[in-house]
Amino acid sequence: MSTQSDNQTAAAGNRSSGWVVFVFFMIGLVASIISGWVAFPELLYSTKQQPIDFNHQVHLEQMGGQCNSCHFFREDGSFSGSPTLEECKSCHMYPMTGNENEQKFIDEYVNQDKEVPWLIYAEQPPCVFFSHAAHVKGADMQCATCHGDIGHSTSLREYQENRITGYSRDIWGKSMLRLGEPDHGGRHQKMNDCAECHLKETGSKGDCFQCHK
Amino acid sequence: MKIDRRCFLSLVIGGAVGTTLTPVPWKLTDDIAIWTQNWSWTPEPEDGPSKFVKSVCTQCSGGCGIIARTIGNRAIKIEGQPDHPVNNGSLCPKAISATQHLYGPSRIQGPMKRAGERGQGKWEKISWDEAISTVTEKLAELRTRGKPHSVACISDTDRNSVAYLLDRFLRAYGSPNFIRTPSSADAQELALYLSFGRQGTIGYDFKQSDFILSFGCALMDGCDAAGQMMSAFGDMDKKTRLVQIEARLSDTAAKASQWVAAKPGTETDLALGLGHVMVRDGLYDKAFIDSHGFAFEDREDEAGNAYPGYRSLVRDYSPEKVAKTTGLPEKTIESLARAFARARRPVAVTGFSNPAAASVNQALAVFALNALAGNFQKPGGVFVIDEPDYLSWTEMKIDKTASAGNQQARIDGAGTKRFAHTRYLPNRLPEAINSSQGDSPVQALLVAGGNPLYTLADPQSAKKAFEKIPFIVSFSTFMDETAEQADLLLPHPHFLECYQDVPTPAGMAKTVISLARPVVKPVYDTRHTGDVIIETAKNLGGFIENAFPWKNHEDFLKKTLSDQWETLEKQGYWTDDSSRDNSLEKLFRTSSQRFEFLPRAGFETQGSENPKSKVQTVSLPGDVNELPLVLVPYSTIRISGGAVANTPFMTKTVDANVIAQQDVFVEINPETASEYGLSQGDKATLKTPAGNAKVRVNLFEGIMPGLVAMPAGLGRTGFSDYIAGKGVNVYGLIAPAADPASGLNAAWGARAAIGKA
Amino acid sequence: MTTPAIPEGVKRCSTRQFTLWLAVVGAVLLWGVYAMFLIWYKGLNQTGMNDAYGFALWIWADLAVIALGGGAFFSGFLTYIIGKKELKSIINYAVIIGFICYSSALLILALDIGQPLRGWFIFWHANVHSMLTEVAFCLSCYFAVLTIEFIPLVLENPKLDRIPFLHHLSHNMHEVMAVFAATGVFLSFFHQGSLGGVAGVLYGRPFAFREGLLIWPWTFFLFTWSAAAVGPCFTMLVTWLTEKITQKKLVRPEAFELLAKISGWMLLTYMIAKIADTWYWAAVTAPARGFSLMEFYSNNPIYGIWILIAELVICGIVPALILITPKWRENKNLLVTAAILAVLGVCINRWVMVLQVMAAPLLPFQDWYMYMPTWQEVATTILPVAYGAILISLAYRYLPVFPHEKELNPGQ
Amino acid sequence: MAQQPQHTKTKRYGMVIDLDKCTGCGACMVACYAENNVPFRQDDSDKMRSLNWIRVMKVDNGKAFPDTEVCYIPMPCMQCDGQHMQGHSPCVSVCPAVATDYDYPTGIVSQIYTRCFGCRYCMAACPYHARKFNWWDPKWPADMEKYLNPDVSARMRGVVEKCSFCYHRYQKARDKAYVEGRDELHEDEYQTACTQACPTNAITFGDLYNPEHAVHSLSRSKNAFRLLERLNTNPKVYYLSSKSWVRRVADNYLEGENPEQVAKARKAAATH
Repeated sequence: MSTQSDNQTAAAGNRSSGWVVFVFFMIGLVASIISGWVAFPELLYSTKQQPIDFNHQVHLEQMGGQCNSCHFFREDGSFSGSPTLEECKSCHMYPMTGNENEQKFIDEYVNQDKEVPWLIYAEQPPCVFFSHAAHVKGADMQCATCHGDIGHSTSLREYQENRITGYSRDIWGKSMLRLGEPDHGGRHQKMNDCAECHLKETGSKGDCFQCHK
Repeated sequence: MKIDRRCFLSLVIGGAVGTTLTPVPWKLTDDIAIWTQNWSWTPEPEDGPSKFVKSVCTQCSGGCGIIARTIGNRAIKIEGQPDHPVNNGSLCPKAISATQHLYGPSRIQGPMKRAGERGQGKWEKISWDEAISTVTEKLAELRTRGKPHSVACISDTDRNSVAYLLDRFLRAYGSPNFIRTPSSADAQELALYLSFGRQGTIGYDFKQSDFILSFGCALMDGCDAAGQMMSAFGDMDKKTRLVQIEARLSDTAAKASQWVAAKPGTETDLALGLGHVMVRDGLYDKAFIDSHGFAFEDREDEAGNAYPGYRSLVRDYSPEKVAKTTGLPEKTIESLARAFARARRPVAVTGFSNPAAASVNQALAVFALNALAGNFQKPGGVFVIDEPDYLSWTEMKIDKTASAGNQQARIDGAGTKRFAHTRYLPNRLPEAINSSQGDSPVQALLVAGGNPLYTLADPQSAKKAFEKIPFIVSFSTFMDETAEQADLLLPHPHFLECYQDVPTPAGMAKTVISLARPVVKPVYDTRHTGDVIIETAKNLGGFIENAFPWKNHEDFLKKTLSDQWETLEKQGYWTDDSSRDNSLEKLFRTSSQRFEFLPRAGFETQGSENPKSKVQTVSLPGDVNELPLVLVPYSTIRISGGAVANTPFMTKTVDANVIAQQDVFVEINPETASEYGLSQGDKATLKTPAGNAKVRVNLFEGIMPGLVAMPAGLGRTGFSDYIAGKGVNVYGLIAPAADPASGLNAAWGARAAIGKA
Repeated sequence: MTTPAIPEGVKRCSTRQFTLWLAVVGAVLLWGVYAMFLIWYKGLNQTGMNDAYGFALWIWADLAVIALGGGAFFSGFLTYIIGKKELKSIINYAVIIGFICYSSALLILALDIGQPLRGWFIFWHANVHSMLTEVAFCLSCYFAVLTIEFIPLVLENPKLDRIPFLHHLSHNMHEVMAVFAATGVFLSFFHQGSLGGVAGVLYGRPFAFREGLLIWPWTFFLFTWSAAAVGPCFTMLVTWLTEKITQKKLVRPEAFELLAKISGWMLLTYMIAKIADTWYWAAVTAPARGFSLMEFYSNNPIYGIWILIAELVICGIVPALILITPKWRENKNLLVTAAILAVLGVCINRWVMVLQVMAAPLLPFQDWYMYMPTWQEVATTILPVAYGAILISLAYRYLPVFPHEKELNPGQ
Repeated sequence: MAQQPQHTKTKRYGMVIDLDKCTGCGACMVACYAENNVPFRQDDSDKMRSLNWIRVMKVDNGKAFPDTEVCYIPMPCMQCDGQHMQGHSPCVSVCPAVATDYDYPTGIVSQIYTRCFGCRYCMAACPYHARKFNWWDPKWPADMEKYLNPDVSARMRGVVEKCSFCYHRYQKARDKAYVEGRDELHEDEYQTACTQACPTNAITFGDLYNPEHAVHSLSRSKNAFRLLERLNTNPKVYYLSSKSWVRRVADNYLEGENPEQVAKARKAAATH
């Protein structure tokens, strides 16, 4: 077999050949490290635009500076999340400002009686029970602590979705390896992040059922 | 420099080492695990604000109040309505799982006409306009041909707005053939009419009674009764006695303070035997009988004919004799009679959710016990609830064709001289059609509920009869056994999608009217049967159109319920406590103005020459030597025996010794089973005069030797793959046997033989 | 004809014959692989398991195969730690058999979980109180050790051995093998034990539950002990079988003799402990929970008291007595019979500790739960046997597994 | 950040089921399916592969006709406190991946379907067969996905599931309490779906530690017992029955032992 002689040549110790081997090893190493750290995260996430570029700042000013004017607790203790079309319509039945986003909202959603398919940055998977009441009412936390200062943003950032899991990149977290710091000024919301904060604040990570359903 | 295989190898190794230093393998491992946690084919129910809507379940005639939890336009869950007077929050599994039928594969999703042969299951979607005009044309044609009376209508009730609209429609159109599907209430209501002279239902004040004597009623095993009875049972203290007379240890019997295992079909004898002891020992309410009883003692009519009274009748039913008939110890009969008589508020019940048909005589014999106890219109006793009259009607005029049609005899023979007091004889309809020469007497059949091809006593001959009917319209919500054989499907919405009034359910001791209302928007392209009738009437024009001055069913309800509509909308039910007249003075509307122990009306129709022998029991056809066993049906609340099948959830609760795969198990006493060489789980063939069935054997000590019991509600072909094809329909194995007094089916079982398959 | 791939000085069958053999065994293997993919694709509904039988044939196969693979650690212990030089003759083979057993066990474990893609949770989200966690960790670690023990042998393949780097690697690994053997013994002690603990800790299952020492139920120690006793029997059995098939002497009689003797004494002491344990369980543990011994062995079609007698006497005491009696164990037929019985005994023990545990009813109104494996389960359980046969064939053909083969078969 | 709100007072939620009142109607099972998104199959008659968080067992006294008696025993997850009342329930301690734990604030044994990888060790450990495996991917035909309850996540194939005492109802009740600024839940605010559905009120649910809750005294009544008490699993589901034969089939007894004496001896041993 031909390999036999190759091996013997190699065994004889051809210096430059050894270097070539090492160089190739390094090429492989560096290339994979770069693609793994730089290209992979780009490939892993798809980028989506919000259906309407919503201006939180303007609404916050109009609604008296309170998040809970639109994101409120219902009587049964549940949290309303994003406003429904019905709730938006209570002001935006007809154009109020001449803003093009507002016009788009009225044309495409109000007039067609269609809910706006907002992409929720902090959307938790179906197995999670997250209690806004416990955090906001019970522990007196501010919205911005987790969500960042989205209330004063004038434009919605793009939404990044993990192609494998369907998770929003915002909840991405510490488990395994995080790929970058949160860029929204709030916190990551994967389980380990929750547990870390709970451990710090309450002395216990909490029992499973506290957050799972 | 030589680039060889080793260089390539190092590149790969370098790449592999490098990759482990990147997030790639770790993040992928994690993300793939997360992917398994969020599989796109595992549904993620949408969240939103919860609403709770009060309504009423109409899947059986029980009329239980419900609260439906909705999120957006989705009905999530059904729970009991705690303040509802019928069920006080108690619900059976069927009501709880109603959302399964609402969204399930059994639904008919829009109007359709038959595309292939009947029963082939091929359908063509059509528009509602086309559907309604097809009906209109057919009906108009029959009318022009002078045959309006060849139109028949079958419904599961004659007491709600749809039934009234249908009945009104038939009268305006010219047909007397409105037929109600059979139930255990038939004989009961007829007996009520004969002995009280009133049309209506009987109520029992279970909550206040301290001694409930049930003659085979599936109080807690069956539909109709369960909501009321379980709520009462939940409140009962340990002092209240519930006595169940039944040959099989049913769930009601299991919960009873005493289980009296009398032979099936001997309930009448037992009731008369108990009467014997009470009369003999003077343990009866003399005051009541003196002032309100008729035919207790022997009597003579104007012509001087002598008639025996109840006292002479029961003389023949001594404990000794009844012990032989019923298979009970004499002691039991004596002590039971005394316990019943001595209770403060005893009540005897029959014809209320019984799994087996009962005769009118059985109902009369049990009424007599209540009369002896003097418990009419008293707390803990028996109440009479008149037919509902809450729908206020406008008079209507009809044309000559209609009036001629209305005067024709009913096809099922009810109301004829032979069965003068019987209102409907659904079980005689198939025979009437099958025995007719030439064209079927029914040329068009409208089926608005009741699923007759499943619920009639002899489904095989009913199916044969239906084959002869040229035009069958089904209004069924579901693809039930009858819809499968129809020509035209005009699906009615599910009860969670529409308004429907529900009159006082049988068994309720006071008037309670409930309103089912739309909990969600209709899921499919359905239309309320009331709307279809009104629109058809309008299409037919003339007097018929004029008889229906309403826009649609909802408009009709609002107008006719004018006073109560608001209460019903707000509260979900309307009850009438104040106006109830509990006095006995006006209770009896018989010709004697008294409670008739042995009703004159009954004898007249039977035309019996020798009234003494008139307590006929219904004997079963078949040779005892060839068919030594008796097959009896039993109810279980986990399987629905009625028109609407059980839900998949209910089937899921059924034990593996009741249904296993496609097989139904029959219960047999181990002693009987060993006689036939059968052991637990064996496959066997069950033979009755009506047919054969493949079954499996479940040994149960709680059933009388010599009997074979099979659950009702199986052997369906309709609905969906989740429901059809399991077991056999027990009523298909029990040939109808006419009650001579009424013409109603009173076959309480069937002679049977069983052998290893 | 000797190709360079075949070790020097030994004779092997023709390539054609060898390929034919591989094809036959390969077909069985493919059948198993097909079943394996069916299970991964369609899920565990392909098995005969149900909610009463969460553990069934596979777990039994796991437990049995690991007990039988115990020959590797125990022979390693005797050879490297105690210094029984006689066993050098058989130690390579013991390692290979162990490697096959453990890799099979891991494969079956990967099949036996409902969500294989989450299998790594057992390591990442480990619950340290769970016996299964202990099993998973020790099993994987010991498998790594076995791989390390196996590698030098692979490198001794004449073709590979020509590469100086590999030659030195193999040599150096041999030098430190004692360290790995010691690690292996330590790990084996724990995972054999924790496999015993899997059933023994189930205090909701009186048939399995055993009291014990600290956190370890008696089954923990009994499993380790029985694996140490029967593992070598299995090694001997497979060696004997290989000798029969190849029609050669492969291992020095002293190795057999010593292994049989040690095995015999281990088995005897194990049986004494096992009988004591059974007695205590039947007389104290179970009655305290309302169960009499015979309740566990009646009212069902299979599990009669015969199974206890078979395990303890016929497949326990009898082989132990044969093996400890020099005259008897010198008789090859008796020795092999004893080894077969001992192997059967440990298989029965593992079966009982898995399947009978699941079968026995707990509430008086329940019946015994019966179970029948599907062909998919059977095929995937046979798969490791086929895989083992192939690996042994390859190892025997291309590696110097038996250092004394040349010497024992002169003139070939 | 403020301190954790004072909801953390330890509770021990438990159930008392009056077998004299249970008619075996199955409403509890069906309500549980509907509440907890339990899937169903065309043929669900293989009861050992049928998902049920509460099963109603039918037992009889073994006597011949007509002395036969029947009793129904609904069996949810018993939410065992474990041998030493410290949450060492049979299943929790064996789970290799912490997919099930003992929720100390409520005493409820959790099951996290997304953590579970389906080894089924917990099923082998549970003497009550309360744990069920998802042998198949769930399937809701036609439009049935519409009735699914968003408060409970749907499970995927290959994981174990079991009764959670409707923990999501506890969560929701707590949320309401938070919003209303309350610390404690009322007894009727948190009730399981089966308790609510039981048409004869045979099931009572509440905090066994709270003397104001009905379960507190019911669980201490003369007729109260638990299933397989002798295994020391310490279940939080109690049963009431006036019939001695029912009590006898609820646990294992050697010949000559009687349930009352054994119970007494157990209690005596526990106080020592």
